[in-house]
Amino acid sequence: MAVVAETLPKARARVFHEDDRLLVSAGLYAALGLTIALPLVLMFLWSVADGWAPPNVIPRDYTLSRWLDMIADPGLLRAALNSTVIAVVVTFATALIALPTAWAMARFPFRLKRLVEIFILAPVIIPGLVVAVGIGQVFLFLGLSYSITGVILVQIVGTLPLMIRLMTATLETIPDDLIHAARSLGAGTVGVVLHIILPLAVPGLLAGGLLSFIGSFEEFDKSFIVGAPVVETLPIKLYTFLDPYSLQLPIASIIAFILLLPALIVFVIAGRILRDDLMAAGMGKL
Amino acid sequence: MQAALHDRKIQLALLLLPGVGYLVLFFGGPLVSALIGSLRLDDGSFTLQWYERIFTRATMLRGLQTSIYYGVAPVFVSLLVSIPLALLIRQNFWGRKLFNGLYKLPMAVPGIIVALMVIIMAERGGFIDRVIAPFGVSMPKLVRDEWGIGVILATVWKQIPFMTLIITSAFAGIPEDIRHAARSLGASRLNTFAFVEVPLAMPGITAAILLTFIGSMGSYAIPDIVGSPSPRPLSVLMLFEFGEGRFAQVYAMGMVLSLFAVVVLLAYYALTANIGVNRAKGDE
Amino acid sequence: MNARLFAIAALALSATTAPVFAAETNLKNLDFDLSKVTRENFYDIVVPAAKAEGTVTMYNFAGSFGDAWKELITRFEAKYGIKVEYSDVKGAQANQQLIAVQKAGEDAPVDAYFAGGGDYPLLSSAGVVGNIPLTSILPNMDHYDPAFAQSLFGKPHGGAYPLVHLNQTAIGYDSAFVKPEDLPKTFDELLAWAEKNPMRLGVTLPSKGGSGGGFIYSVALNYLTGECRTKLTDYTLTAEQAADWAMTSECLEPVWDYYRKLLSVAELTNGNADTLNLINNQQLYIGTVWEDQVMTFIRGKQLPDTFRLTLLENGQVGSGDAMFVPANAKHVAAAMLLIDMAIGKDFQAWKLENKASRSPRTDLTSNLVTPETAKYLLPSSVYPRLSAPAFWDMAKALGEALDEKVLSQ
Amino acid sequence: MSELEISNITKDYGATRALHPVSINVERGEFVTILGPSGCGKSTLLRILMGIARPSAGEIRLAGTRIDPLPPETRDIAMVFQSYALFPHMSVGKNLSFGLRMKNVPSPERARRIEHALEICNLTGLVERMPRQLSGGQQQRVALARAIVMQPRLLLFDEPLSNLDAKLRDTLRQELVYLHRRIGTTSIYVTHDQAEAMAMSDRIVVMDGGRVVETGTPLDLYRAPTRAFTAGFLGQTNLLTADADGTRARLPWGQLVALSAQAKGIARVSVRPETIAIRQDDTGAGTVTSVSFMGANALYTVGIAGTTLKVSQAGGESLIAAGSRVSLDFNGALHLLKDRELPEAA
Repeated sequence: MAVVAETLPKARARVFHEDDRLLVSAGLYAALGLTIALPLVLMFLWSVADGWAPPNVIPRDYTLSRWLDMIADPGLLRAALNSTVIAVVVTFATALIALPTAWAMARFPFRLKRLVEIFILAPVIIPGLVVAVGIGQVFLFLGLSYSITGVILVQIVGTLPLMIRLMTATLETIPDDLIHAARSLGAGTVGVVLHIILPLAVPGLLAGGLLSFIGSFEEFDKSFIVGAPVVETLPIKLYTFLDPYSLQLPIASIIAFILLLPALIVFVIAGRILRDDLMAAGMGKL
Repeated sequence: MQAALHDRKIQLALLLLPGVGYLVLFFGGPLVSALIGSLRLDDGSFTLQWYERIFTRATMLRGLQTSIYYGVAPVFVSLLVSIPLALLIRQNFWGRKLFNGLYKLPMAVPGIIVALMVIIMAERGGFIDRVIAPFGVSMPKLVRDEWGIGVILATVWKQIPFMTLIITSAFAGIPEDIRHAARSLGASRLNTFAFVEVPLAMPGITAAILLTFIGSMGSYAIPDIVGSPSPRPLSVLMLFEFGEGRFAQVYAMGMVLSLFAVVVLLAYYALTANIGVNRAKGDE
Repeated sequence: MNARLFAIAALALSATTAPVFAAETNLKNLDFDLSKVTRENFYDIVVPAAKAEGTVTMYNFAGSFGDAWKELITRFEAKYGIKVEYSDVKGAQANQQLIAVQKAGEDAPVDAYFAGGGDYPLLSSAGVVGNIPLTSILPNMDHYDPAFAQSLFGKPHGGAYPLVHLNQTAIGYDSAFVKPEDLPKTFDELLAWAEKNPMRLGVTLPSKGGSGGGFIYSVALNYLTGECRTKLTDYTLTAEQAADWAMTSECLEPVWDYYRKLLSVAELTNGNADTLNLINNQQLYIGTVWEDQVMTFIRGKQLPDTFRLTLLENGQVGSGDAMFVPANAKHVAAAMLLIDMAIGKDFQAWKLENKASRSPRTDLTSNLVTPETAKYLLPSSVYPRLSAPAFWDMAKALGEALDEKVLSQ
Repeated sequence: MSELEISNITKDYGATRALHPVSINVERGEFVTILGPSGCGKSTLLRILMGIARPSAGEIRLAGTRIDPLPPETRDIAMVFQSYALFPHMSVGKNLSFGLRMKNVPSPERARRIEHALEICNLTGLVERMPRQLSGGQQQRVALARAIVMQPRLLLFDEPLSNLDAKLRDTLRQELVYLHRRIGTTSIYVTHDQAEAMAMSDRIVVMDGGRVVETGTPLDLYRAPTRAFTAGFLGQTNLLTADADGTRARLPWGQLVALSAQAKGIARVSVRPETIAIRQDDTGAGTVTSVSFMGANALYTVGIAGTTLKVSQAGGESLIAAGSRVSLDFNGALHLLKDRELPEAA
């Protein structure tokens, strides 16, 4: 797997004076520290602070009791489990649904392609709330409301556009000749898909899969309206504490960490797998 | 049957079916039902009152303006940061690989948590204020302020990685030879950048602009928490209407917001269609 | 719909300790004879029925109340051995969910729903509320405040929508910065104080928090007189009628006027917690607050211990939240048993001490709390004397009109 | 019965006809090259042979079995692609074993065949390499090995040498010829490079504009083309008109030459530059307009009797300078072209 940095052509790395390189490093990492690490640290301090009023720059007293209370909630584990199962199913289903369509988008010239492209992009454009409320009514009619199935179905609406675009970008890069070669060597449609297209689509599938997983794991709006409170995912469980009109900083900070942790872990792993060029090809071309 | 499967048109239809069919069913359907819902009274009769409310109520009109403002302003600020950042991270500096992974973290942070961070950091009497208080300085108002600076900051924080990623790739996609050619023809490094690299990277950059614009125009958690209580963007007002159970109003507002985004998208297509650079793909 | 309301009203008038709902009950899944249940035989009939049901699902709409319900559930499960499935919900969404499920004729996903007092008109008009004269048959409701027993904020409910918790909007201040002699006692004095101390008063945006909604209604109560005040307190108005009136009536000019002056010197905040957070940051000295939320923040050390509460003359809005059994609930007996325990004196006393959650029980007053807690409660000199009943549909209407008439101009 | 019979294959794309009825027979073990400029239809024909494209009409038989309705994977045809089309995610060994696994060739047999293919393609030791770790020539050989390991009835080559530099191309061309002689698989080789075609093929099929122009051995086609296109495409030539009076014809500079076949009136003929002898002659009718020294020979353009001729002269101690007057002498048989008219400025 190409590590992100290596996707840039080697020749691009210009030679720098030693001082310059240090300066650039120092500047960039300082910026990173101030804009990302510091807020995270402060948020963590809030989650363990036992009171933090001015003029204290850091809290004077600390407590773990809030963390312990929160973690002791059996509902949390259940919700995490729900979220994981839903995210896994959503990820695989999204990939499965996206592949044929991405293939068509990548390989078939047709007249209404632009229109289909816009339609596939549309779920990104239309506010999730509108989709969710609309789909809520439809699901009620279909008897899918407040079920895990319903939540999975509605989440796929959100993950599908990105996956299709990423897979289209990936599949566009597979030369026709490879497929013809495989066929002339005796591979049928199944053989070609299994041995040529899928293996070559792996970078795209990994990138799309990770984004779908995170997207599903963190999705709130649509899952909430379609599933809550019968189906509780981690965000549904935790967002009640993040009610903007009554949120308490210490509790909210804990919640933020619980919500962020899996995503951050996945993202750090993803950093090794996500190909920038693919991401950009998937999202960066309209 | 066998012959039918070999017909390219039928193949195309079959291949498109899963993805497009899924979206038609679970996205198009609800959208149409939302559209119909936005044109109906409780008793089922036709009405335009929900749209009328959007375009006659001062709160809503200002909300629409605010939505557009919250969509546009962060994009400009993000660009100002992302382009230099994209240029910097293609240099060979110490710890570049690590940085490349780390700077993308904000992409995984939900908006509401970003808002929380802004409150903790930049609220008056918050962390920064406390740090600088001993020097007799105090923070300007960044939260709930008239110009939505807190909202812009938070949105930008979340947008920069995405934008940088796309812009980096857009620059990386330019063949080295083209740059060398420009330099050999006498262009300075700056001129090469301005007249060769930027135009070539433009399709990627504009796409990033468009997507971040659409994303931040529709976001509500950030403006809800750190934005001014008045005016509030349409997305926040929409959430309020949802709380009141006025679904028809929610639908109407959603339609107006979406329509605006779609118009911008189509305008984008119309404008870029003539440039031709990014038409290489898709229409062959 | 009106016919149904009249029916409830009529029933409410004729309500006695004897059950009267036998014929009209809208409960779908009764597994015992509700019409035979009285305060006296309640446990004999309901406990076995509840144990047979074996489980009960409870929703809580109030984010800050989770720990209180955990306490109740622990007690309930220990006493009856009935499992409680508990969920935190967002009121607006859960209400819509219940309404949708009711429309579809399906079983309700919840048996005992702790919902906002202001949600009653919405829920009852959709037929979601199960017609059970809880206040007449629950043994623990024998000391129930008659003001809420049959109707809520002017809307009759026949005992089906009993408040189990009372709360109060108030003026909160940091006594380290506001001297007792400077403390405003009226709305006029509050404005004067704010003009003397610009941007030190925090007012919650009405549509973003009940402390702001309560405040705007209180301002209206203070400045409106005569016919205007009659309209303002006409609880028979529907939400739409209230909205129309608020948007068009000249009566409210004094209110807009007050707000125009106030907001030029005060900070408009994004929520109840936003106001409190700014007070904790020592940016605001006075703010519109909820009494019970203040207690939660005090306990969490998110407010200075110099923080105190008061009420302004002519009254500020007091409200409450109810626990009811939806018409399509599956475990009616267990739900009734849970509500009975929730209103029990033990739990209500615990709630008052720990959450500053006032009780609709007449035998429970703030005299019973520890002095350590008492200093953060509203002093008895103003409460309950200055508590005025809430009219949330009107408060909401005023909030929206404020946005239109003042904020957006 | 030929090994491969292509009968009246046509291909239409909408209203455009990419292939007019094409018929070609290839004998068992033969190495046939399809030669033509880009757009002549040779690639379309190849795609149809492979099964990627379907003919609009006509049929194809391989060893007597009709194959045109069959999908590519069942045709017993292997192909070497211009782009090599090596699977980038598979090692050399995996690339080679792919087709065998697809056809369920048992493992020991598979190993033996791969071993053999590697050996004859000079690839031993590269089994574990990934395609991107190979040089262009090595990739080319892997592509070839991958095809021959299948032991197909028919091997197709789609300009397989065009991505290589000139020197490597020569080497590989020889290797290919040698290899074909060793394995003897019936092969069809598509190219636009006439030198390649002549050097390798048993037979050449010349195509132009979606039609087969002419078929023959390299020698016949070169020496006695019957079409101006063939004559012009295979090497250099002078396309001339001559006045024929039965068995003889008069060339533009007045020389009378014997005809290979009877003709009367205006005859169209092809005269190869090397069949004309050039001699410095101050009284000659021609004038040298330019001289290119090519090493083994020198190429002159000569203006004579209103036409311009190309004349090639082998070796020689000295060159004739431009501007010199020369006389020309054709010695050989004139072959008549069957074209009705000659292309302008051939």
